[in-house]
Amino acid sequence: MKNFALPRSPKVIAGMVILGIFLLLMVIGPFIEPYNPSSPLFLQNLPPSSAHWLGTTELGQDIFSQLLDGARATMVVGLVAGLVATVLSIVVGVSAGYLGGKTDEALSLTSNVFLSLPGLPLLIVIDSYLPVSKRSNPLVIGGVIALTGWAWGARVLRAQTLSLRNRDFVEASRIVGEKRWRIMAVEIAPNLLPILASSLLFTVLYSVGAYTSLAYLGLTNTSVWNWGTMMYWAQANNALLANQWYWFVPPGICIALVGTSLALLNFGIDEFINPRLRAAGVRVRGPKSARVSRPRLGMTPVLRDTSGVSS
Amino acid sequence: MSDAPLLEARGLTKEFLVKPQGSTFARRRPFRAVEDVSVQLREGRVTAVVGESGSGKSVLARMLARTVSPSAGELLVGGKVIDPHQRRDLTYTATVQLVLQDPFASINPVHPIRHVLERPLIIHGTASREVPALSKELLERVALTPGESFLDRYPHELSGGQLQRVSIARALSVRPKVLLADEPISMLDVSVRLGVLNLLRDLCDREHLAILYITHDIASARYIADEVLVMYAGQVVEVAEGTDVVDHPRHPYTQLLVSSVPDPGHQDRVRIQAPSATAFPEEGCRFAPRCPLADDRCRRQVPELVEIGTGHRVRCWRVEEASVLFSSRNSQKGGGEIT
Amino acid sequence: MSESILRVENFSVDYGVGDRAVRAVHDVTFSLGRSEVLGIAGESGSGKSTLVYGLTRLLRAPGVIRSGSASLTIGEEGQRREIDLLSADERELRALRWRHISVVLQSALSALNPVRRIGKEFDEVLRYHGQGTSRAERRARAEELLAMVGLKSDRLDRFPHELSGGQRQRVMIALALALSPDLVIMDEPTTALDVVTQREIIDELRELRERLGFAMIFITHDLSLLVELAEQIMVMYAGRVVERADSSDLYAIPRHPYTVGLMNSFPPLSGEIVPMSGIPGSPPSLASLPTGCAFHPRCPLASEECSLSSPPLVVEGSRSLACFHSSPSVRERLEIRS
Amino acid sequence: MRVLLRRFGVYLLTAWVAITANFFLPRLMPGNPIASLIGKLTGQVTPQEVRSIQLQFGVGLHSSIWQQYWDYWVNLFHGQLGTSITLSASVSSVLASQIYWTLGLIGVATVLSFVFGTALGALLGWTRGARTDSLIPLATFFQATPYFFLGSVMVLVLSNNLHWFPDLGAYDPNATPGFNWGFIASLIRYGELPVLSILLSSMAGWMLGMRNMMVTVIGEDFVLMAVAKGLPRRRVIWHAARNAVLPSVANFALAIGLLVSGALLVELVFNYPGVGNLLLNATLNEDYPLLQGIFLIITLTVLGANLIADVLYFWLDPRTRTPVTQ
Repeated sequence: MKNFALPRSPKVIAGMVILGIFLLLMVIGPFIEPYNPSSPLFLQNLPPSSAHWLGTTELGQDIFSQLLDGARATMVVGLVAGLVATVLSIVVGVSAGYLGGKTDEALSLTSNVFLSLPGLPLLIVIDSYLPVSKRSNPLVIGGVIALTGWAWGARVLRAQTLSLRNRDFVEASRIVGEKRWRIMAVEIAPNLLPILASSLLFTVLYSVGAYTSLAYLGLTNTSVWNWGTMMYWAQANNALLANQWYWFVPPGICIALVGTSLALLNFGIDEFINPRLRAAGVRVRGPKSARVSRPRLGMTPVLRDTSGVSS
Repeated sequence: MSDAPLLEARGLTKEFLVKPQGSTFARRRPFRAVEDVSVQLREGRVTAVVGESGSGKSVLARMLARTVSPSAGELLVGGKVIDPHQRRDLTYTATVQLVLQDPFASINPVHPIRHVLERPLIIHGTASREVPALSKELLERVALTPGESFLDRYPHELSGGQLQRVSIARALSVRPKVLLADEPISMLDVSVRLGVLNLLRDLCDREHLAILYITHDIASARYIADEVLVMYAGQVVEVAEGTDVVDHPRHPYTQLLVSSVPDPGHQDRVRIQAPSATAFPEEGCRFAPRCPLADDRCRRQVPELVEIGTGHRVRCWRVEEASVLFSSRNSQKGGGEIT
Repeated sequence: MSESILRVENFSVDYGVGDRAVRAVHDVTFSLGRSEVLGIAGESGSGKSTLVYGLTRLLRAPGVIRSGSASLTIGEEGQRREIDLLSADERELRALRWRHISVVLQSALSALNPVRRIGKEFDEVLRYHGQGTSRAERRARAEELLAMVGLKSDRLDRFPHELSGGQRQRVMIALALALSPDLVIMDEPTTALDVVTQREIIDELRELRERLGFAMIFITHDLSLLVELAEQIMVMYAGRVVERADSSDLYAIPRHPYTVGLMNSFPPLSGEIVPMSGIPGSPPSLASLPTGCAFHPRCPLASEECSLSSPPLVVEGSRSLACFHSSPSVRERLEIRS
Repeated sequence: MRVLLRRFGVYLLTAWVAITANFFLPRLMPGNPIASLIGKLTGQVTPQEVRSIQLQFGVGLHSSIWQQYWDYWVNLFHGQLGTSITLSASVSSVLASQIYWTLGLIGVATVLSFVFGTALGALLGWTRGARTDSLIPLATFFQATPYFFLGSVMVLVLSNNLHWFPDLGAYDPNATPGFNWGFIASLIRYGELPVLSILLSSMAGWMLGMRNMMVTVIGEDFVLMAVAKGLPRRRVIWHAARNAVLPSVANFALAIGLLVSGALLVELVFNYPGVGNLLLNATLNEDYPLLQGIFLIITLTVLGANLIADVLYFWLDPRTRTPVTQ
């Protein structure tokens, strides 16, 4: 499937590099952290220094260690919730699109209902009914996030499956006697991959956001380190008002960077799915001497060859 | 060899439920896309179905390929009636194959050509060691030579004409006796159309396939077919052997169709003037609202398909007048229009 | 020939600039007389659409005009002025468009804004070109235009998707004629239609042209349609004009092997059925054109010379031809072979 | 019309799901949160209040769960959402006093965000390939930044350090609440930064979506035809934008939910009165009656907004009104 190569735009490369770094942190973060993130070992409220790159907390914990440690929980919950939601959306979306009829009606209705429910408030409500012991389990939280986040992917996948199902090549497979499950798995599924990837990126993005929001609100177990919890403590101690930006800002930037990397990758997929979005087709690339300014619709540029036309 | 046609359709009808335009709460009403069509496909013969968009010709092809189930009527293979309820019927699949219109859409873009040809071979029980050789042979049968050079290419690397040949090769892979081709050349470049058409004729002549050629291009039907059916609004309005339909059209619609084709050699040909199609009427002759000869009976009662000469049948109440109309007008050269 | 309205010289168009540039239109020269119909025939990728979109500067990126000149002569008799299409700025082009050159595309469904009523399209064109001071006046003009193509005025209140294909194409034609342009470009306007509808529209176009006297460039892959409609026919292959002639001459004695092949690709509607062959092979991709004459790999007459250099377009009276084997008997020789 | 009725049906069903979930969640949750709450409350509140909570959540009641469900509906239709534990007032009166803040702030911000974001996206799409494209990664960053973070940093920098905006809160504590110019002016002044922060974080989504659609639509024939007709450029852009905006309107359902979620946090960051603040307090204090009421109100409001978006879409796209002919 060599035609599935993503366009190699700077955006995609930047996205892959940033995401790669954070995935690496997820794996090795807790091993390379200089100190135990929870132990109040140091002087309180130290500003950044060579010993404490990001200073210390009100309790004297090393903030940089917390940041490294928090990468794991944040990313794991984001990925797990994203994956679970995507699997849910595949099951619901693809079967609704392919099976059609009453099944489709029922499944579409379900996803539309979930789509119309406001996600974060629902999350907060469910979460606050959870016993505190359950809240400390990132997987439970991840599951709840997945429950509120699958519907969008299901809707997109259903629409795509529906359009693929009516394509001629699917009919052609049916005509030569291909079995139903093989048509779905071999003929339709590979064509769904780009949409699937895009939907996965989006749900991971949503999950990271939802998880850190819950943590920031203090609705997850506050002793499990993740970036949202760090900001919760920073906020609780009025870190910003005390100009302790190094406590509050780095975790926020990390979340934003993870999100940005996912969104940048999604650009690549968008450009793959919809070639019109590819910038390469727009800017007329060429040698410096022959560069054309951005072509405008209805103003085809005239670039007379001075060197003479080779024929 | 028995006398029964390889594939026969008797009284095929397909009704769809459609919502009338413009109304919100109106009930869906049945709309007959195909009405009581019978056709016999015989060994070594090309049968053409000619019709414009909306005439029901593609629905007919799909009913014959059994991807659409008919509302009424039956299919017979070699004289035996097919059980309409059996859904996936490999014996039928191995007998009747359909080639679709758009070669770019009918081949999955993510798989190489090899996959396209090998799947049907495997499904229909070819031993796996024979598969590569057979695939290559199939490609060469449709004049894609050398076959092996195409096997590992992806669809986007092939031209439309080549893809349509691959599509035909895929249909041939199950060794069918009947080949249905739904507008196989309309999406192709002009210069390669005849090549594909000749390939079909060739398969028919050399390998004795029965071929149903569906088209909107009456000239290509005349070129390739042994028998031509003209469809209008879901009904067969005229059938004749050989070139008769085009050379001596009897139904006013066929005359309109023939006289509309650009034909610089006969620019003096008289044209039937007919108002554009609006909705098809629910009773009477479907063509009546456009027909210059329509009278009360035409508007009330649907005419039957009546034999008027050897193998030439027409569905028209006023076939006598209609026949005279076309021939006399053509000899007159540039006479007044009928309004 | 009458006074010319459009003159095009050595016109070339590329897609892209630099290493990956692909030449889509190569060195095309022609002129179009006032009220004349020029037919351009060719298959997909022959450059026929690229040529006219390039001339009107409507070609989308990455299309770039690389050489040549193109000028349009407009204005009333006695005060004609020539406008250089390639050096015109946006304002000049805007003033020129629709009022002097209008366009009809193959699919009217995609050419009409799907969320607007038909009447709005007419109103807008008339309003922005300063015709019809009041809404009612413009509405009356729109009704008049629709009547001209045989449509009832209630169509003005419809949306494009509510009309049939033939009706939509008629709407496009009426719209194209709204400002009485000097030149109308028709890009395969009937290809998506049924034969009967095509016939109606072609007849209507002929009549309208006689009445209104606009010049027309008509693009299609159907040579026989052009023979009925056009005075002049230009046949293009792989971005070049390979033959140009009066339509009756071209039909009677096609001289380029490609033209012959094209005509042999349409089975006739009458006479004995003889096996015909079309043209072997497929049209080339512009990115990898054969050396020499682009047609030589498919040409039954090709000699070594053809693969070495590209034959120039030689003008000979009212005909032009780009072929090394240009004896008048090409057709006979080809027919014997097939 | 049919499409619209269908959508309405979906929303009714959604409302039913939300209401039913509200009823069953506390009853079916593992660990029985209500019982433990009542345990905690004993001695702190009057026995009547305990009784009313028990009634509402069906603890220690002898009627069947279906009878409770029915009673729950009956109460709902009488506007009785129970009594807030922490505020010792009826949930409906608490909500009634706070919802206007939220509706005002988020409503204004949502409309502005949609309008500006879409307009900017249309321009970006039109000028695709130009230097304005460099806005995209920046917009992406803002889109990916959690709202509470962006808001807090803005408060720190723009309000605390630069003093461009007033302090936290909804209005000047010295102003007299009421329909007077001083109060309204201070409302606007205090609303600027919260609205601006919502705009910054939510506009990017509309903008990027619109840009992508715009780029796609510009590739359509009818836009080229608008150019060929010699229309002025702004008219051509209008042709394209009018079509490109349709998916944005259709996606409103998804967006509004996310937007409201994010914007609930605005009240926290800016210490702004409203439902978001209530929600958080209710959660932290385990004030379940209030929590239920808030969730219900938010859901119904979001559904209402969706319905408006659907009507708008229906009005904007004629193809939803009549079937497409072949």
